[in-house]
Amino acid sequence: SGGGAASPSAAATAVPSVASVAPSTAASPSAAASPSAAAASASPIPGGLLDTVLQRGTLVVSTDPNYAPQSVKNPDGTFSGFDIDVATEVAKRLGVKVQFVTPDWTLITAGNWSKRWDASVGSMTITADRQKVLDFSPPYYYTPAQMTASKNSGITTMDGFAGKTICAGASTTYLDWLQGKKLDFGTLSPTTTPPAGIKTVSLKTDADCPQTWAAGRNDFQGWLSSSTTVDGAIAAGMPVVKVGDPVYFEPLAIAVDKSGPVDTDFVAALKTIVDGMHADGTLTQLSMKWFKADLTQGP
Amino acid sequence: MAMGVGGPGLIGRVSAEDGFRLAHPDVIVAQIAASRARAGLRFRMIFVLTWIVLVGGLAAALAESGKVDPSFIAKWGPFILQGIPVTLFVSVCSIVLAVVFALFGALGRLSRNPPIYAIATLYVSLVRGTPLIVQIIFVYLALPQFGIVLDALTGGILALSFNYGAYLTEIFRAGVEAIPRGQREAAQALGMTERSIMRRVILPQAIRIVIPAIGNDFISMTKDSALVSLVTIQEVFWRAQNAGTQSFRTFEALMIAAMVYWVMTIVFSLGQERLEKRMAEGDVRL
Amino acid sequence: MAMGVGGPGLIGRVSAEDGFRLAHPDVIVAQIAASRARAGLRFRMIFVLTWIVLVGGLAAALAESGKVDPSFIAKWGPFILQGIPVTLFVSVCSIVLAVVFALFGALGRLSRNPPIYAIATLYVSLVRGTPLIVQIIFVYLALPQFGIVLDALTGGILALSFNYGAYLTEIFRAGVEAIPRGQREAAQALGMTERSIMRRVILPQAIRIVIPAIGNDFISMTKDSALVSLVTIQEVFWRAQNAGTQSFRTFEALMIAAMVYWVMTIVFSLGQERLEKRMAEGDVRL
Amino acid sequence: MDPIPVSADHHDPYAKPGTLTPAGAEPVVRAIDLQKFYGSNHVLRGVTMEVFPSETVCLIGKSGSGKSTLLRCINFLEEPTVGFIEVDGLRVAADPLRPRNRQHQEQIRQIRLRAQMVFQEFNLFPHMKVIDNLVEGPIRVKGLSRDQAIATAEKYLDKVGLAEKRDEYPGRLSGGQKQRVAIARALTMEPKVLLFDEPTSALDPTLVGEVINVMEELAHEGATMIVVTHEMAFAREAADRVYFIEGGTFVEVGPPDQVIESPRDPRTREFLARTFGKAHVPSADTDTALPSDADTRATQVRLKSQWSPGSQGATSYGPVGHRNEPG
Amino acid sequence: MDPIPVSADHHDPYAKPGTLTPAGAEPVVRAIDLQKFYGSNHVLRGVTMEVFPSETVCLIGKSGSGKSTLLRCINFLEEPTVGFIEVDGLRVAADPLRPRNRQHQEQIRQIRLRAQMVFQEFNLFPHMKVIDNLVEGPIRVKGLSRDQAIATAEKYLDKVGLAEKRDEYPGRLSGGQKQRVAIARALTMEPKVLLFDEPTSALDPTLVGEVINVMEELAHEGATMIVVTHEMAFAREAADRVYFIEGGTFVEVGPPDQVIESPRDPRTREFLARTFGKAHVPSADTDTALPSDADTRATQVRLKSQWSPGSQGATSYGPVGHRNEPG
Ligand SMILES: Nc1ncnc2c1ncn2[C@@H]1O[C@H](COP(=O)(O)OP(=O)(O)OP(=O)(O)O)[C@@H](O)[C@H]1O
Ligand SMILES: Nc1ncnc2c1ncn2[C@@H]1O[C@H](COP(=O)(O)OP(=O)(O)OP(=O)(O)O)[C@@H](O)[C@H]1O
Ligand SMILES: [Mg+2]
Ligand SMILES: [Mg+2]
Repeated sequence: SGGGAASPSAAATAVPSVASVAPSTAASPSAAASPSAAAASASPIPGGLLDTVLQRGTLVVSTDPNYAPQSVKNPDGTFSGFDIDVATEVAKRLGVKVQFVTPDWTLITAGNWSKRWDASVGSMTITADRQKVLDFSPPYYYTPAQMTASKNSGITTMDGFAGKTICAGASTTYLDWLQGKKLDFGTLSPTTTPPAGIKTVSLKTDADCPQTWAAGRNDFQGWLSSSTTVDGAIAAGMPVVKVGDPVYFEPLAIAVDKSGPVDTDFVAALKTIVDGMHADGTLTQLSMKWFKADLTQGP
Repeated sequence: MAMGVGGPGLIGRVSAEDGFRLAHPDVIVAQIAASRARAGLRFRMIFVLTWIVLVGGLAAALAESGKVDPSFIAKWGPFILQGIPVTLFVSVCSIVLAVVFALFGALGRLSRNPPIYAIATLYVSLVRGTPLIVQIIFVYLALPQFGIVLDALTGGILALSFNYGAYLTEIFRAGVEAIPRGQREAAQALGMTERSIMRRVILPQAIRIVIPAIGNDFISMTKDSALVSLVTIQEVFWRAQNAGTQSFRTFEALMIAAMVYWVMTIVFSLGQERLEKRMAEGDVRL
Repeated sequence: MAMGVGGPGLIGRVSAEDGFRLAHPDVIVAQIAASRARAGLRFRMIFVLTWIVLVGGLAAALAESGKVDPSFIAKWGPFILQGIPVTLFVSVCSIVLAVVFALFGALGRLSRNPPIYAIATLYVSLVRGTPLIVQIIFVYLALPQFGIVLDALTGGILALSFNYGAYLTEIFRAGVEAIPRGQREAAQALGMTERSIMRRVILPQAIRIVIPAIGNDFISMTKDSALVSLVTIQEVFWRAQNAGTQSFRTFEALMIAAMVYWVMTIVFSLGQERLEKRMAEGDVRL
Repeated sequence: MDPIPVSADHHDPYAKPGTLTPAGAEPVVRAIDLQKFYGSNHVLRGVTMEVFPSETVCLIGKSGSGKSTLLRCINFLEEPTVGFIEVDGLRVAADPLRPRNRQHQEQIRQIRLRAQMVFQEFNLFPHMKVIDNLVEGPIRVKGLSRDQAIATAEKYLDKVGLAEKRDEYPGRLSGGQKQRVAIARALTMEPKVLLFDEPTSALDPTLVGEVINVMEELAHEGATMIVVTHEMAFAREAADRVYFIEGGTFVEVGPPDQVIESPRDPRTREFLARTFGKAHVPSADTDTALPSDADTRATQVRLKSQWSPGSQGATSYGPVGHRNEPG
Repeated sequence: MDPIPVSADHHDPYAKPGTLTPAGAEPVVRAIDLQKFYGSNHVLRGVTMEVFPSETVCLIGKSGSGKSTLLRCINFLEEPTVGFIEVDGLRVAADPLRPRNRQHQEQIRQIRLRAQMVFQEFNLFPHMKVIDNLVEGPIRVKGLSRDQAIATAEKYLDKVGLAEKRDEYPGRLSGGQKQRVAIARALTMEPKVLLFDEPTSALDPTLVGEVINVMEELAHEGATMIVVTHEMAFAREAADRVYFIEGGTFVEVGPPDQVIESPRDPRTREFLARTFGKAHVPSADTDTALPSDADTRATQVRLKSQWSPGSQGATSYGPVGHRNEPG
C-alpha cells in the first residue's frame, strides 16, 4: 500500500501535469544509465505491453495523488513526489515520455485496467493476493508500517491498543494486517500480529484517519499507516503520536495488469531498470530527497 | 359499386338465405372481451419473456465468459446481504427524521416572518445546492468542530435526513399551497385562528397529498444511503466494495449490490403502489 | 351606540365642518401601493440581513476559532476552482446525452410493441433501482469486460447520462401523456400517420412541457457529477478531496467545494427562472 | 372624482325594518361608505347598506360588479380600503395600510363568527366527516364542549334534511347535499347573519331546488340573510329588499316587485334582459309571462304569500324541522 | 335481442338527394348497420345513414345518446364493432377483433382525409401558427408542396374571415376565431364531407354566431356536412334532413320542419321540450313563438329561403369569398 504525507512544501519541484510530458528535471542524476537499456536490448513481443508503450512513445502511469510525499498534485495542477520522480525516471530509461492518470486507489488495486494505463508507480505493496491479478517489478523501496495513537487517547504502548478501534485506509495492507489476515510479502512477510481484541474501521484514504481526530471525533484510537504518511500528518499538526517500532516493512513495487497485453518483456525491462536504479544510487538519492531517509534498502 | 377492404367482422355467421347474420349482443361483448384479454396476455407474456431473455442472457453470457466467478457469489453474497438491515435501518430513520425537518422547513418557508422565512430558505438553498456526498463528509467532520460528536451511524442518518428534509420541505410547501384557497377561507369565515387553520384544516389535507412523494423519496433514500458508506457505515454498498477489493472482484461485488438495491426498490415501489391505491379507494377523498 | 375599534383609515383628512373627507382615489391607490412597497422592501431587507448574519457569522466563527486556515484557502482555492470547467463540461455533455437517451426511452415506454416496451421499462427500472455510485463504477468496470474501453471522461459522462436518461424518460413520457387527447385525434382526423403525429404534433408540445424538468435535472447533474470523481475525473469535488487529503484539511476543502456548487446552482436556478419566464411570456402558449 | 365625505353616521337610505323584524331593532349589519381597491381597480366605490334582523336582502348585478367583494368585505375575508363594517354592534373601520394588530384581529374574528358565510364552492373540509365539519367551528372557535357541539350540529343537520349523512365524508355527497351541509355548518355557529355568495351557481340545475328550498325556509323563519344570487325566483319570493349593484355602486334598491318586476333604472332593465332573456322584461301580468329556464326551476319554489310554516311544496327536500315561527 | 341481419346493401330509408345534390349522384357517406359497444355498453344499436353530395344533415339527441360515437365511427376515430363505413366509394368493414393491418390502415387514412372532422374543443395545434395549422395536413398527408398548400390555406382562411390572423398563434385567438380556423383547417384538406361535433358548444354564447354564420355559408354553397348540434336554429335553417337519435338508434328522421317543428315521436317531442324549453314545443306559427335563448342567437342567422349568394345578414363575419354557386 502506498501512503505518505508531508506538508505541501515538499512539492519542491514542478513536474509536468497529466497531459503534458517531459523528462524529469530534478530527479535523475547524471549517473543515470543510458536511456532504454532494456527497451533497446531485445525486440519486444509484437502487440505486447512493451511494444505498445514504445510504439506510443508514452508510458501511462496511474498514481493516486492523495499520498504525499509519494504523489502530490500541486495547486498549479502539476504532480510531484517520490513516486512521480521514480515513474519519470523509469520512462526516461525506457526512452519514452510519461503521462499520469489518477484513478481511485481501489480501482488500481482491483486490476482489470482495460489498457487505461500501463503501469502503477504508486508505492504498491507486493502481496500474494495482488499477484493474482497484477505483475510486479522488484521492490523499489520499502516503507515501515507505523502504528499511531491519537494524542488524547493517552495510549503510548502497543499493548494499550488492546480492545480499541483502529483506523486504516480502505483497500490497504494495513487494514488487512489489522484484520488478522496473513500478509504474504515473500521473505518480508510480517511476523507481528495486531494487538489483541481490536476492531477496525476504514476511511477512504489513510490521511482521513488523523483528520477525524483533528475534527474532534474519537471513533477510533489508533491509526496504522506508513511512517512517511505519519510524518506528514505530524508535520501538518495532526494530533498523532507514534507508538512502538514499525510493525512490518512493505516491499513496494511497480505493478502491471495481468489481464492486459502480454507483459513478460515489459516486466523484464522494469526489472533491469529498477535494479539499475538501485545500483547507481538514483533511488537512494530520491529517497533522501523526499523522505529525508534511505528507505530503499529494506529492513 | 364500392371499392374497399374487409368483409364483415367475425362476429356472426354468413348463411345462404339472408347473407350475414349477426351474433347475439352478449356474444359480441364476450368475443371482444376475450380478444382483448388474449391481446393483453400476449403483451404481458412477451414483456416477461423479453426481461428474462435480457437479464438471463446477460447473466449467462457473463457466467460463460468466465468473467464472473460463481464461487465468489457463494462466498461473499451472504456478507453483502447482511448489509440490507443496515441500509433499511438508515433509510427508515432518515426518512422519518427528514419528514420532521421538512415539516419545520415548510412552516418556515410559508411563514410571513422574514427571519424565519430567510432561515428556511437558506436551509433549502444550501442543502439543495450542494452534493449529498459533500454534506455527508461535512457532517462527519464539521459538527465535531462545534463539540457535537455523533457516532458514525447517527451522523450518517443526520446527514441523509437533513438533505432529504430540504427536498421534502419544498414538496410539503407545494402540498400546502395545493390546498384550494377556499379551504382557508372557509376556516377563516368560521372564525378560526391562523394556527388552528394550519393545524386542523391545511396540514391534514397537505399531508395526504404529500404521502406519495414521501414514498418516492424513501425509495431514493435506500439508494442514496450507499453514500454513507464513506463514513464507515457498513451497509450494502460498503460491504460490496469491501468484498470486491479484498478478493479483487469489484465487478461481481457491485453486480450483487446492484441486484440487492434493484430488488429492494421494486418491492418498495409495489408497496407504494398498493398504498396509493388504498388511499385512492379510501373513504376520504381529497 | 356601536362598540368597536379603529377610526377611519389614514387615507383622507378630518375637517371640522364635514367630518372626515376622503382623499382622491388616485391618492388612495398611491398610498396603498407605497405601503405595500415599503412592506416588501422591509421583508427583503430582513431576509438578506438574516442570510448575511447566518452565513457571515458562521464564517467569522470558524475563522476566529482557528479551525479554518485562511492560507489554505488562498493556496488551494484556485486549484479547486479549476475543476469548474470540468464539472460544467461533464454536466453539459451528460444532460445532452441524457435527453437523447430519454427520447428513445420515452418512445419505448409509449410503444405498443411489447419487446420495445419491455426493454425501455427494464432500462428505467434498473437504472432508477440502483445507486448512481454503483452505476458509475459499473460502467467503468463492466463495459471493458465486453471489450468496450472508454476513457474515464467518456465513461463518466456515459454513466451520468444513462442514469439521468432513465429519470428523464419518465418525465418525457409524462409530458407526452399530458398532451390533451384532442391533439392526437385532430392529427388522426387530418389523416396523419402515427409517426407524423408523434414527430409533428405530440413531441414538439411535450418538449416544451418538459424543458423546466430538464433544467432542474441539469442543476442536479452539476452536483451528482461529484460522483464521477471516483473514476478519475478531476472535477471540483475530486480536486477538493485531493487538496484536502494532501494537506490534512479536508474540512476546509469541502467547504470551498460546497460554496462552489452552491453558487453554481444559484446561478443556474436564476437562469432557469428567466428561461421559464421567457417561455411563459412567449408567443407560443401551450 | 372629488373627495367623498365619509361619516360613521351615514345611513342606508333604503334600509327599513323587514316584515319579520322585531319592532325597534337596530340593523344587524351595517356597511358604511365602503370602498375597495384591488391595486388601482376601484371595485367598490362607496356603498352603504343596512340590514335589519330577520331581513333577507338579495344582491344582484353583472359579473365583476363587486357583489362578492362586498360580501367578503363584510366578514373581512377582504380588507376594505375605506369605510366601516358593523356587525351586531361590533364596528371595525377599514385600515388597509397596516397589518391588523391583535385587538383588531380578535374583533374581526368576532365579526366573522357572527356573520357566517356560505360559499359558491361549498368549501367543506374533505378530510372530516360531515359531523366533524359541523362541530369544528363551535369547538375551536366558540369553545363549546364536543357533546354540546354535536347536539347543535345534529339539530341543524336535521334541519337541512341530512341527518342520515352525519358520518359520511363530503366526497360522497352530491353537490346539493354538500351545499346543504355547508349551510348547516354556518347555522351550527348560530350566527347573527348568514352571507350567501351564489350558493347555487356551482350546482347541477337539477340540484338547485333542494338548496333554494332550505334557504327559503330559513328566510321565512326569520333568519337574517344577505344573498348574492342569480336565482330571480328566490329573490322575488324571499327577499325583503333587492340591491342592484353596477360598477361598484348601488344603482337601484327596493323591494323585489319593484327592482325585478318593474325596474326604473335602464341599467337594471338591461341587466335583467341580458341575464335572464326577454321573458324577464317586465310585463303587466307576471303569470302570463312565458316560462323560461329560470322559471322552470321556479315552479319548485313557493311564493312568500302562499307560504305557511309546515306546508310542503310539490318538491320537498326531506324532513325539515321549523325553528321559531315569526310572529 | 335476436340476431339482426346485416347486409352491405342495406339502405337508409330516409336518405334522398338534397336540394343541392347533382342529379344521379351516389351518397358520399354511408354508415350501414353500424353498431358500437364500449365494453358491454351497447352505444350504437345498428344505425344506417346515407348522405348525398351537397347535403347538410343534422344529428340531434340527448347527451349520451351516441351522436359523437356515430360521427367518430365514420372516420374511424372509434373502431366500430359491427357494420360498414363507406366514404366517397371507399368501404371499410368493422373489425374489432384484430389490429388493423397496413392495407386497412391506409384505407382508413384515405377515409379520414375525405371526411374531415371539426371538434367541439377546436383542437388546433397550439405550437403552430394559424397558417401552419392549415398547411400541416395538406403537406404531410396529401403531399402538396408548401407553396401550393399555403395558397389553398390562405383561400380558406379568407373564407372564414381570418386572413389577417395568418401568423398568429392559436393561443391569441378568441374561441370563435379558433373554431373558424379549425373549420378552415378542415376545408384546406378539400374533403368530400365535413363532420362537425357540436362545434359551438365550447363557445361563449356571444361567439356562437360567427361560427354558425360560417357553417351556414358552407351549407348554402353546397358543402356536404354532417353536423351534431344543439343549435336548433341552424338545423332548421340549413339542414336537408335531421336525424334524432336516442339509445343508439334513430327514432325520427326527416326534414327539419317535420322533426323540429312538428315531431311525431313522443321521445323527440320530449327531447325538444326538455332541451330547449317550452318555447320550442311546436306551435302553428313559429314567428309568434316567444324568443328564447336559442332564438336570440338565431336572429344572427339568415333563413335558407332568404339567403342568396353575396348577401350579408345584419351580422357579418368579415370578408367571405364564395365558392361554386349551387344551381
Ligand atoms: N383577489 C382579487 N384581486 C384582484 N382583483 C380582484 C380580486 N377579486 C376580485 N377582483 C376584481 O374585482 C372585481 C369585482 O369582482 P367580484 O368577484 O366582486 O365580482 P362579482 O360581482 O362577484 O362577479 P361574479 O358574478 O363573477 O362573481 C372584478 O373586476 C374582479 O376582477
Ligand atoms: N371512450 C369511451 N369509452 C367508454 N364509453 C364511452 C366512450 N365514449 C363514449 N362512451 C359512452 O358512450 C355513450 C355515448 O357517448 P357519446 O359521446 O356518443 O354521446 P353523445 O350523444 O355525443 O353525448 P354528448 O351530447 O354528451 O356529447 C355514453 O354512454 C358514453 O358514456
Ligand atoms: Mg362573485
Ligand atoms: Mg358528444
